[in-house]
Amino acid sequence: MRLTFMVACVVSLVIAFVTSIPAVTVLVTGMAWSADIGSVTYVADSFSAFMVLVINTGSVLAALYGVRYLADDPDGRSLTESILHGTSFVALHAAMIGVVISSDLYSLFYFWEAMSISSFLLVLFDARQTKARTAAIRYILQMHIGAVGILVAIGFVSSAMGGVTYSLVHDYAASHQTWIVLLPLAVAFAMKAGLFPLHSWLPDTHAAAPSHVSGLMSGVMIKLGAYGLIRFGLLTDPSTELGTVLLVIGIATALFGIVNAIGQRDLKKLLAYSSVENMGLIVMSVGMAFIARGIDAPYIEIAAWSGVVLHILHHMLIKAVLFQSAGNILHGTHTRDLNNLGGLIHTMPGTVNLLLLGGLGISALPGSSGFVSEFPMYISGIKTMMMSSTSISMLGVFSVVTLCLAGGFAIIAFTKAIGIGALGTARTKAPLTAHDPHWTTRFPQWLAFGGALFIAVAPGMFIRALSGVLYGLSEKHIPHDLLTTLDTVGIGQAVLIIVVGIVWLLRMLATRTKPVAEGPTWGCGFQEGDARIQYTATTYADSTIEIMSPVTDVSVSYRHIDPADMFPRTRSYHTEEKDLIANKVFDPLAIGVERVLRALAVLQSGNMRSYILYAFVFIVVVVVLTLAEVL
Amino acid sequence: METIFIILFVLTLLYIGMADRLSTLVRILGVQGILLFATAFVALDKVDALNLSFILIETILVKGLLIPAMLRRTLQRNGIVRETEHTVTQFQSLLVVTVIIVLSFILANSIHQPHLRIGYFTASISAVFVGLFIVMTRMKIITHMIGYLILENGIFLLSLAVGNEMPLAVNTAILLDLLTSVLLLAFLVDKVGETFQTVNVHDLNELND
Amino acid sequence: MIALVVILVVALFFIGIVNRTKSLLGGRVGPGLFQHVHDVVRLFRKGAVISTTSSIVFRLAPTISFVAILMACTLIPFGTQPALLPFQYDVVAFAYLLALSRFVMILAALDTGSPFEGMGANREGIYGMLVEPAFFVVFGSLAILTGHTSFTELFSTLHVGSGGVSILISVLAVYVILQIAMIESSRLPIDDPKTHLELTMIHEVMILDHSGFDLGLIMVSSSMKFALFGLLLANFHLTPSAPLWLLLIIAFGVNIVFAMTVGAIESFRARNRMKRNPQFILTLTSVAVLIYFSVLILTNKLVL
Amino acid sequence: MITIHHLPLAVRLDEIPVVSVEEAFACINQYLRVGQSRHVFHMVALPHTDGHRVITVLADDHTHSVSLTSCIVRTGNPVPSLTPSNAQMHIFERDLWERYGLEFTDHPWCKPVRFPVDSFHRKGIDDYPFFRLEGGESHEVGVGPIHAGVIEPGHFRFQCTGEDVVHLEIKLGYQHRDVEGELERARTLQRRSVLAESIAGDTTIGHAWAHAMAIEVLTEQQCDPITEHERVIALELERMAIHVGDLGALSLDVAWQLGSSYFGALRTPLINFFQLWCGNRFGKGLIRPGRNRFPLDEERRKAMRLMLAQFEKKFTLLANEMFSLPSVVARFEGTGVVTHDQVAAIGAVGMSARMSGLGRDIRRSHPHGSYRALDHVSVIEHGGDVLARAAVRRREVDASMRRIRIVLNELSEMSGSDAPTVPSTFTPNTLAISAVEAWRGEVVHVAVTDQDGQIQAYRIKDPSMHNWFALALAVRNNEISDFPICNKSFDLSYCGHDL
Repeated sequence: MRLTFMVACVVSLVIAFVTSIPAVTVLVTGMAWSADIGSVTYVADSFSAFMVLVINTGSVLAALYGVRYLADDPDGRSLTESILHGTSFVALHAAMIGVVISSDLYSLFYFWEAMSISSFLLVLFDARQTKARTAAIRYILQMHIGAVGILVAIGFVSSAMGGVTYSLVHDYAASHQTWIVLLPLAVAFAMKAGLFPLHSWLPDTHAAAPSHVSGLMSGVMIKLGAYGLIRFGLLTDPSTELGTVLLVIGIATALFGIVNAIGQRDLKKLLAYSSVENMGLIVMSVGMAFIARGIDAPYIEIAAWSGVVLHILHHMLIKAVLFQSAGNILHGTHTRDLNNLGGLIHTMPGTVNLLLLGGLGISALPGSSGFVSEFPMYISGIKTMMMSSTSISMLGVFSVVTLCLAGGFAIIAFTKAIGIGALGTARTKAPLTAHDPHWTTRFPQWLAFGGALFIAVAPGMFIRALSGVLYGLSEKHIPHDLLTTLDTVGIGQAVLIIVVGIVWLLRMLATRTKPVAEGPTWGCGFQEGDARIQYTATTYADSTIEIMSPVTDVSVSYRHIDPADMFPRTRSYHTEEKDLIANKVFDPLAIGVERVLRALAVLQSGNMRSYILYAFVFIVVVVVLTLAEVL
Repeated sequence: METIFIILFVLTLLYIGMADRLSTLVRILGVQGILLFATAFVALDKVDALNLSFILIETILVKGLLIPAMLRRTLQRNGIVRETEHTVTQFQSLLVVTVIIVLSFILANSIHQPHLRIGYFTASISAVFVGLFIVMTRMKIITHMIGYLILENGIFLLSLAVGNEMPLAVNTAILLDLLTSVLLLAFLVDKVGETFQTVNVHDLNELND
Repeated sequence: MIALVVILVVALFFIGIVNRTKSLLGGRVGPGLFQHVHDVVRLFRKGAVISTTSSIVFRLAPTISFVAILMACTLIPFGTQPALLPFQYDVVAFAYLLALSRFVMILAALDTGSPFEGMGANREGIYGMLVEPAFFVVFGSLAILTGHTSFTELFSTLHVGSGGVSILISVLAVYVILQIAMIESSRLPIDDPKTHLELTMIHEVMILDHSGFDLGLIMVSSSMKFALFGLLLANFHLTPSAPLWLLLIIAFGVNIVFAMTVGAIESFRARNRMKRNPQFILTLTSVAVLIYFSVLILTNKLVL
Repeated sequence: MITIHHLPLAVRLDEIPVVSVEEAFACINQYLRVGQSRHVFHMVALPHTDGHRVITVLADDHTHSVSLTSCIVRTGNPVPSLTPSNAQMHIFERDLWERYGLEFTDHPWCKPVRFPVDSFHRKGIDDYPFFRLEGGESHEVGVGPIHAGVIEPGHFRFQCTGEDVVHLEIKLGYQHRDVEGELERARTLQRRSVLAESIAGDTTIGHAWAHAMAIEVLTEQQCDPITEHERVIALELERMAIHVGDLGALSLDVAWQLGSSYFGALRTPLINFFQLWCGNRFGKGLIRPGRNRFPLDEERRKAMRLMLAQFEKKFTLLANEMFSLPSVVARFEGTGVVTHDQVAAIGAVGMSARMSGLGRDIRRSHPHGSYRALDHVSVIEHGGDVLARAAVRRREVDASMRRIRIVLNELSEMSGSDAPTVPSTFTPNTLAISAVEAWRGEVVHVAVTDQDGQIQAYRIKDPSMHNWFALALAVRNNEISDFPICNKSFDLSYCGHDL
């Protein structure tokens, strides 16, 4: 197993190396790279080059982690399984690069499908578990619905323009109704990006996939949905209306995602919903950029694009850290259920430290990369608030309120993930026997975290380096005071970290001679303290879920104590978190469709004569309709 | 000056969203009546004595004093203090009221009519919807009444929003308003009083054992 | 720089004045004005008792929280005197530094594995989340009003009664900021620092297991937080034309009035029911939205 | 079953019928089935040749009577439990189970009552079988025995789903001092009286009077009317003092600092009057069997009238403020509701019953001393919530004030006689029952003498015995942060329960 994946890792490294060189060249020189392979042209402009770098970083981090993660895999795998897994990994990496360098809809469709299928195979790794199988099948089904969208777009464009290159798409959009081509494409991209209400595949799939794959999918693959929206949004000369639609969808996704993250007690599902939130923020910012372009507000546009670019980078790195930590925890304790965890910081300090740092980052708190990536979003939001048009100004209010609410909810979600999962005392025996995996599993995590920290203290530097990307997106140069502001933020973050260090040292000095006694946590003097006396993942989320009940779907199975029941017998309390959309919309829909199909099956009598009758009726109907000049 | 009254009026709507004691609701109704008079007084440029006395009677006397007093009497007589039967939590109710105000604002903003005064329009539309919302989500008949009265206030404001040039419309609205108010009053005194008195008798029976 | 000094000085006596006001209204003499300072000094000298359940998070949190508040202090200007570290959109940084302080304290609370601290942590997280929209909408509105986006520039042009600022907006804004200060500092009507009942508190119950130096740091942070909002409120009243000594008097005066208001509120009303708190905090956002609309009207983006 | 009409009563042990266990229990069930006007006063077990003789004392509020029945329960012979049909029996049966090891076959809640280490079964405190919510998704909160405020020790275990309490279980027993045993062993009247006064520190007068009455019937002494009148004043003054103090404590718990300061200050003149009267602020040393040690002379009566006049003015003002302040009322209203049915089922007594419309009041149902002539009207509220409990307190303070004034006027027209001397030996083989409506509810003392005229068993029932369960019910489905005001609104006694 280990060996096969090591080969995959090396191949992935090679791909990364080979593709990164032209990508960096594009970024440095500002000249687009293009190549003809067969009759197909591949183009990488600065934005594609940036995405290539993001894909490469993410894939390499996942590959490095995967090598060690799979080495400790307790289940025996057959050689076929391992080879399939390794090949799929490499295929996914290559397909993702293919997606961003495609310059026509056909190759986009091929790579898009390759990406879906290879990631489907990766998710299937734990196919022995029913849950993983169900999740994987749901995933591939939904992705195919999305791919149909691309096919529809191909149909429209090729029939009208005789070709499907991106420039023809642009011409088509300019001469026809824009939404005809954009809508089916947007369905595909929104599905991949996990945008509300098409996100329902995401949490299950992320939870079911092995951790290096979930990190890769969450950190990189779903970003390609956003890439598609940006790419084709730009191709169709984005209007304020399109921007507003994206903004609203982004807001809905961000808030829905993070509120549901709070409700989860499965650590990986919690992280997955947090990814939904972050995709929402990215799309919201894209919407903001389009709006700014529509009203010709360059400062806002640049700020919004900086937010998008920095957030893609930040989220890729931090999610790798978090998912890999979750992987280590799953490995050590064999459970993802936060209600079974607790006290891990004593048994798995190495993993929990990274979880803590990642939690700080993903909650966008000062001192982390999340703060600098959300900062430009705030700038664009507040600046939009200050625009003269009332309706535009209100959009600014919405985005700012979303950002701060998402930040506040993220604090609850990640204090839950860390505080309940890793701190306190162990709720079951599992965390007590856990121990940190080999240090090499943490190596890619520290690498990713190091990168994130670098962004945190030098955001201005990144923005300068990515000025080509920003220029490609907005066709505008970065205003100087935006850079200064970002530089100041970076310095401020560095100062914050240093001052924390200094105060900590001072504190150590001041308390060096003071006596320190150890004792149990204060339990009001009761002798028998146990793990039951601790908030659980369910009860920690309870208050939030209660006020946010319209957007969550938590079912409680518990028989209430009757008021007349003075001496209740022991009873149990269980909750189940479901996805509101999956449970209340898609599942009933699926059941409905199934019911209709069942009903139609009556027609399928197996009798040859009735089939002939159907055919005859059909022909008659067609003839009548033709005569009536309907068709 | 008008701005202040309008904003104070919208503030009372927010307060309605979060109030859970009936006496508070009644007090807010009184305040709204007085605010309405102030707004009308400022908003209507040319008012003759007849119109002014009309408005005075309608807002201060009926809306500000009479109806709240009647409601308060009903409450006291029946010893109900608290609105307990909500179909939504208070948090959600306040959230909905806020959203109603924001949406009314957007609506008002998207109508381009030279005669329309956006501030009044926002406040009146919000009041209408808040009134409807109260009627929809509360269970007690007396709260329904309060909801209708808030709705009435909204309609009064609506007549101001379009009515600077149309004193006739204002007067008609006021007349209609008066009529409904009187009808409501009659209803309150007769029906509600009756129902609650029987409840009271029932309570007294229970006291004995 | 002056701002930082003012904050530190105000932090010395703020809690003292609140407590003194409460005692006087309750018919008692009460503790001295600087009792709080004595307590902190005493704590700094003491050793600590640390829970065996806890980890490095528990020990590190008070330090990070303190530094976060300290950094927030460097963003606040004093009238026209710029802040120590002013930059565009530092309003965002201000709110997020407070959030950082909250985040680490919540983790420290959960680190002890105590049900009481979990309770406090849970409440703190929700109330902190709900209060943020109000903060941003108010400061966004003020940014629209003045056209500036950093505290330093904002307060160099914005004063109560100065041109264009309606009394109504100032009153509403001051009300919202005052309430935010009360919520962030865990005072009535959200939290009651006095009853010392584990089940009803928020902030106090989160620090139940802290002792010694760390508890001292926490106490310093919480009084600095108060002073921080006190200076924010004072900034509304610092007119640029006045000489420095007058400005100082105004600043301290506003803070003293603020402290006395807090004391009076805590004497004359009861705490909210816990379930009512989210709704109470949401009101602030609603009022902030009204401020925003008024600002739109004032800046003539909207014709009434 | 023997039925007697006046309290306090003394009945010879052999007059109490002894029937079989089944018959006795059927009889009790039959008796209680009549309804809410009947409840259990006490259940006492006396050692018998081959087991225990269990005497049950039942009370009927309508007919002002008390009924007794008894049966022999043999050791090691489990008997059916009465609790499934009458929840109020649970505490008495648990008491018997814990003290003597009597086994009940189907007791649903057979848990220790007052022993930290259960004296008979020798179970440790860690084994207390708390009710649990299984599933690992809810959490527990354990409060006490050391509390944040300066109150007595007791452990409260909440089963919570977030902020909501699903169930509260109260484990007491940290305060057990074996007062009953001490009272049995005491050989002098003085020691007995002092012990009785310290059963519960906040019910000094109530317990002292109940004890004095028990001794008085055992020695067949009659108190003179002045003594009875003075005792009424002392009892009502104690009621006022505690109620005012509790209103202050309630204010403190909802963080209304004005109320807590000024109610606290208002309590002072009341307890200071006790100081003036008997040299102790809680009325210790005032009541002795057969007499009161300190007369309420003309001078003190004058001082009392003056004190009451001043008190009334301030109290009315502050109470009006409290019950009209929206933030306070909003906190009290609908918090910790115990319904009428629940109160009746668990046999709650005193103000914990009266706040939910159950008019259980010894002063009316089984009047003693001067109360017989006073034609008492109980204060009854119907809400069952904290507001109702606060309102009962406020109205009882007013009622007590009126009653004290009436009694004071009557006192000034009476002339005294010499106090009788109480002998230190009692009527042999007798069971004496006395009951007093103390501020919290009925205090019942049962004394049993042996053939030598010495006390062989002394059983005390503080109202807290029943009422703790009402607190547990009040907190169910409430917010956990409302527990402190629920607890304070009942203000139950730990040491009165633990004995």
